[in-house]
Amino acid sequence: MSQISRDTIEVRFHGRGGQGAVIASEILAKAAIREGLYASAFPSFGVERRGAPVSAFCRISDKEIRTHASIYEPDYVVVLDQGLIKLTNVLQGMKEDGTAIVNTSKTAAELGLPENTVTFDATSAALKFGLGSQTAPIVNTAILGAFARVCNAVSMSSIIDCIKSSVPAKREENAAAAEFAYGGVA
Amino acid sequence: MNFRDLPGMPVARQSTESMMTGEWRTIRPVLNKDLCDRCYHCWAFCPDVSVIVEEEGSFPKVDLNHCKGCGICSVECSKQAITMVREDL
Amino acid sequence: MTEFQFPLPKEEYMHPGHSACPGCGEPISMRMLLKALGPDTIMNVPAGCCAVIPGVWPAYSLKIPLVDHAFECTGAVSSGIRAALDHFGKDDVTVVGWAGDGGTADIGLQSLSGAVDRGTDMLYVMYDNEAYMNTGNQCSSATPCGANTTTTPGGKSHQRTKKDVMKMMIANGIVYGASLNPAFPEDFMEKVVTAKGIEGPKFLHILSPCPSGWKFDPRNTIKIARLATETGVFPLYEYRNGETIFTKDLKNRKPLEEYLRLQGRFKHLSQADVEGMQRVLDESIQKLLKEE
Amino acid sequence: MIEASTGNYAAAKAAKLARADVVAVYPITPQTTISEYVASMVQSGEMNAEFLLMESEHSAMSALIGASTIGARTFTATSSHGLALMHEMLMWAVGARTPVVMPVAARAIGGPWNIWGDHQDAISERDTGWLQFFCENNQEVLDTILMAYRVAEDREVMLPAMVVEDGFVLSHTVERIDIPDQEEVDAYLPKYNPEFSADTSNPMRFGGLVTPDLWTEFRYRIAESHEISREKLKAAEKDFEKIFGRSYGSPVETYRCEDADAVLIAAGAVAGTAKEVADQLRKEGKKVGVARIRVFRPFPSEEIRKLVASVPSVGVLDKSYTFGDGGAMFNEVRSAAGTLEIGSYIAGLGGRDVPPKVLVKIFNDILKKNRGTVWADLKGGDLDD
Repeated sequence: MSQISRDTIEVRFHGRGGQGAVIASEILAKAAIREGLYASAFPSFGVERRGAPVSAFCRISDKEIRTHASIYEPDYVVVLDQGLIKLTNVLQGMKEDGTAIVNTSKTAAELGLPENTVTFDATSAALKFGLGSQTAPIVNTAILGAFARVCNAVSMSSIIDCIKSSVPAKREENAAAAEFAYGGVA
Repeated sequence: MNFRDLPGMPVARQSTESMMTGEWRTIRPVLNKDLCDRCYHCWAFCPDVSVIVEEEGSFPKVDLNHCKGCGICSVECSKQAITMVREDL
Repeated sequence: MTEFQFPLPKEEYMHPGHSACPGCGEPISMRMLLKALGPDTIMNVPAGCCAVIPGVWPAYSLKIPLVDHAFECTGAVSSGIRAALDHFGKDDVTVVGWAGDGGTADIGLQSLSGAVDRGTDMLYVMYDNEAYMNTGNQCSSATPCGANTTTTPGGKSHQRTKKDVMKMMIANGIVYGASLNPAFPEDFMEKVVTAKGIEGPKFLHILSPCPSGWKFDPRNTIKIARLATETGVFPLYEYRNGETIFTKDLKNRKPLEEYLRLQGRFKHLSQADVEGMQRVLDESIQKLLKEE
Repeated sequence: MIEASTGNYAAAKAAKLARADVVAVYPITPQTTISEYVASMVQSGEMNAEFLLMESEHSAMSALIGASTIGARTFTATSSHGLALMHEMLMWAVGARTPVVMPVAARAIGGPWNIWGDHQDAISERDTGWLQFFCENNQEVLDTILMAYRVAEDREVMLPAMVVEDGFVLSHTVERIDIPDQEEVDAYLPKYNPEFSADTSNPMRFGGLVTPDLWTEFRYRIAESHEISREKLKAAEKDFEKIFGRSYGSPVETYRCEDADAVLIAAGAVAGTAKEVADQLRKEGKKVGVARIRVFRPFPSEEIRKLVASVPSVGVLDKSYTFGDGGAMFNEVRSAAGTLEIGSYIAGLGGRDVPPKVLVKIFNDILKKNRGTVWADLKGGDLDD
């Protein structure tokens, strides 16, 4: 039994400290709120350090969100770094009809992930638009574009607006990376 | 006084003049006007605001309701015009 | 002795009937300070004699607003009062934080340092009776070497030198500092008036003899205060713009013994102890004179 | 205006909308961003306040007591060790009748270190005399700060107020909130206008030395103001609803309690999760409800007594523990209700998430009328799988 009403969409982001997973969850929530929906976004409140695995959460609903607990059975899992797949069970608790969006240049099968996995090379997209460096690409906006293609709860235009108003630098480049990703996901 | 008479905040605004600290005194200052040259050191150094100089040039007086009898005036008097006298004498 | 006619402004900002012990040095300095500052003054005081002296509720001995607060926060409360006054455009009001040596040199040091660091436009006064007098004469970091207190019984065990809060405050960034002695009213008044005219954090160190703690005849309060300066125990100086200027002669000093022998807190000292203390004092004053 | 806002952003916005005159801050996780938001609003000119950087929370509260005495509306925020350090001045603010309003991003207190949320810090200040509000969401954080000023500064109340938001769970969670217009807030919240303020044209002493002769009477007056604040708060919430269209059912919000077999009493953000769980359990035929203590000080004894008398079984969830017997809130409830037939549940300490499944277990336990203290999410404890 899921104790959360299915009217609510729950998203869990996995990333490394510094990749922008927390910002991604907040941009998604802001975009939902901009569209008149209810949303909440929060990080896993750990002792966060650059490079260390972090997760962040986002709930989206057309009703007031009263639950103030972590997300255990997400509808969507967004993985910003394919290396995390080896470190943690990123798919833990994901609903049977859920979808995982993974930043990788490989296919789901190559990574040993189930069929309901969408892959997208957000790292290449980020670098294409000059976001971060080869060693530390900032992939959060690109992967949000990919997410928007898979989950239509929030419109791409709202996400783009929120990227432009939320990211601290390179606003246009971030928006372009998201657009590119949105168009690039099969 | 009962609780209804207290102000909404603990503000104190009644002058301490109603406190008769002269009762603490065991010795009191007595001025010899023949010696006093009205330097007013007694007035300047009085911790108890109890030396009264009504106007410049007049002899200092002691407010016996409040003077605690410390005797600083007698030591600081430039002419040794003040002596401290036992209250019961 | 300074000769002066009607030495202080006549206006009184203190009522008689307050609760100080007979001969207490604190109200003498408080009275002088307020005469120098005038009525546009708001003061804040922590725990200590200064919280008891103004009287028992509902009686109050001063003719300026006074804000009470806990022991360790004089600097912080001054900052808050200043901020509110500034916000309401009342920058002509002088804010005075008035605390004892324990409330300043010990428990209140952090808060004082913070207020100076913030640049709070205030006059911070440490009235120094050289121990926790309100609780019955316990040793503070301002208690002089060798003094008997209830926590340094016998006195001899107390070999620490007095904490130099002024030096700390100079390093902290005060715009004006001065030592004040109520036995020298003109010097006292001049320094307060000077301090009032400078914007920023000012620190005044006032010597405040305590008849019951120092164990002397209350009539000698001013005499002892005067000797403290005349012997060099409590030099009078002004600090401003990186310079320290002595406002009373330090070269021709009376023997320290005259000061010590009037006070019961030093009565256990042997002649050799006194001579030793005189040597230490002479050395420190030589150093001071070189710094000037 | 609808915005995405963390609890801390909401709290800072509330300070600005309330037109706080003097703000004094000292950083501590998870409160820090409140101070940062206020700093940037003051810096940009959006907020017209004196902004004081303090050297400790003790000093922050001290400065505000001074500023409040001058007649300034005052604001600070803290958490955990900071609140504990303030303790002395919390007491002072009450005795001095300085209506400081302060959000507390509630957090565990060490040692050992734990920076995460629970209610131990705020609940440990229950004897100070502060009005204490516990919020369920970020909207409520903003709204409650405005209401808190209204009540705290009422001349018949004159007490400081603490607005508790769960550390991280609200302080750092982005939620949808409606930020009211300044004009509306101005209409709701008049300028602070105390009967007495430190003014050189009318000198008096704020505080003084009060002897045994009158101390009891001063303490009684504080207790009396607490009583008066109950009605003032109801009125403040009513007016708030008129202007802003929102209300919170102060002091105790009941949710599906009317016909309930079991009611969980809780405070803070966890009450929201409990409402969702109650809905779910009702679908399964279990008649459960939630009562949320929104106002913890003054304690809503009358409301709680009536509630407990009307429900077959009640349990209280505390996100703190009082070393004596059960949780602090549980003890208050039991005392008000006058019955021993209440369960005490301890959960969510030091940032441990309180997920629906733990609340399901608690509800089931209340339905079984188990009594005593249950550490509901203790590994190896009574309710562990």
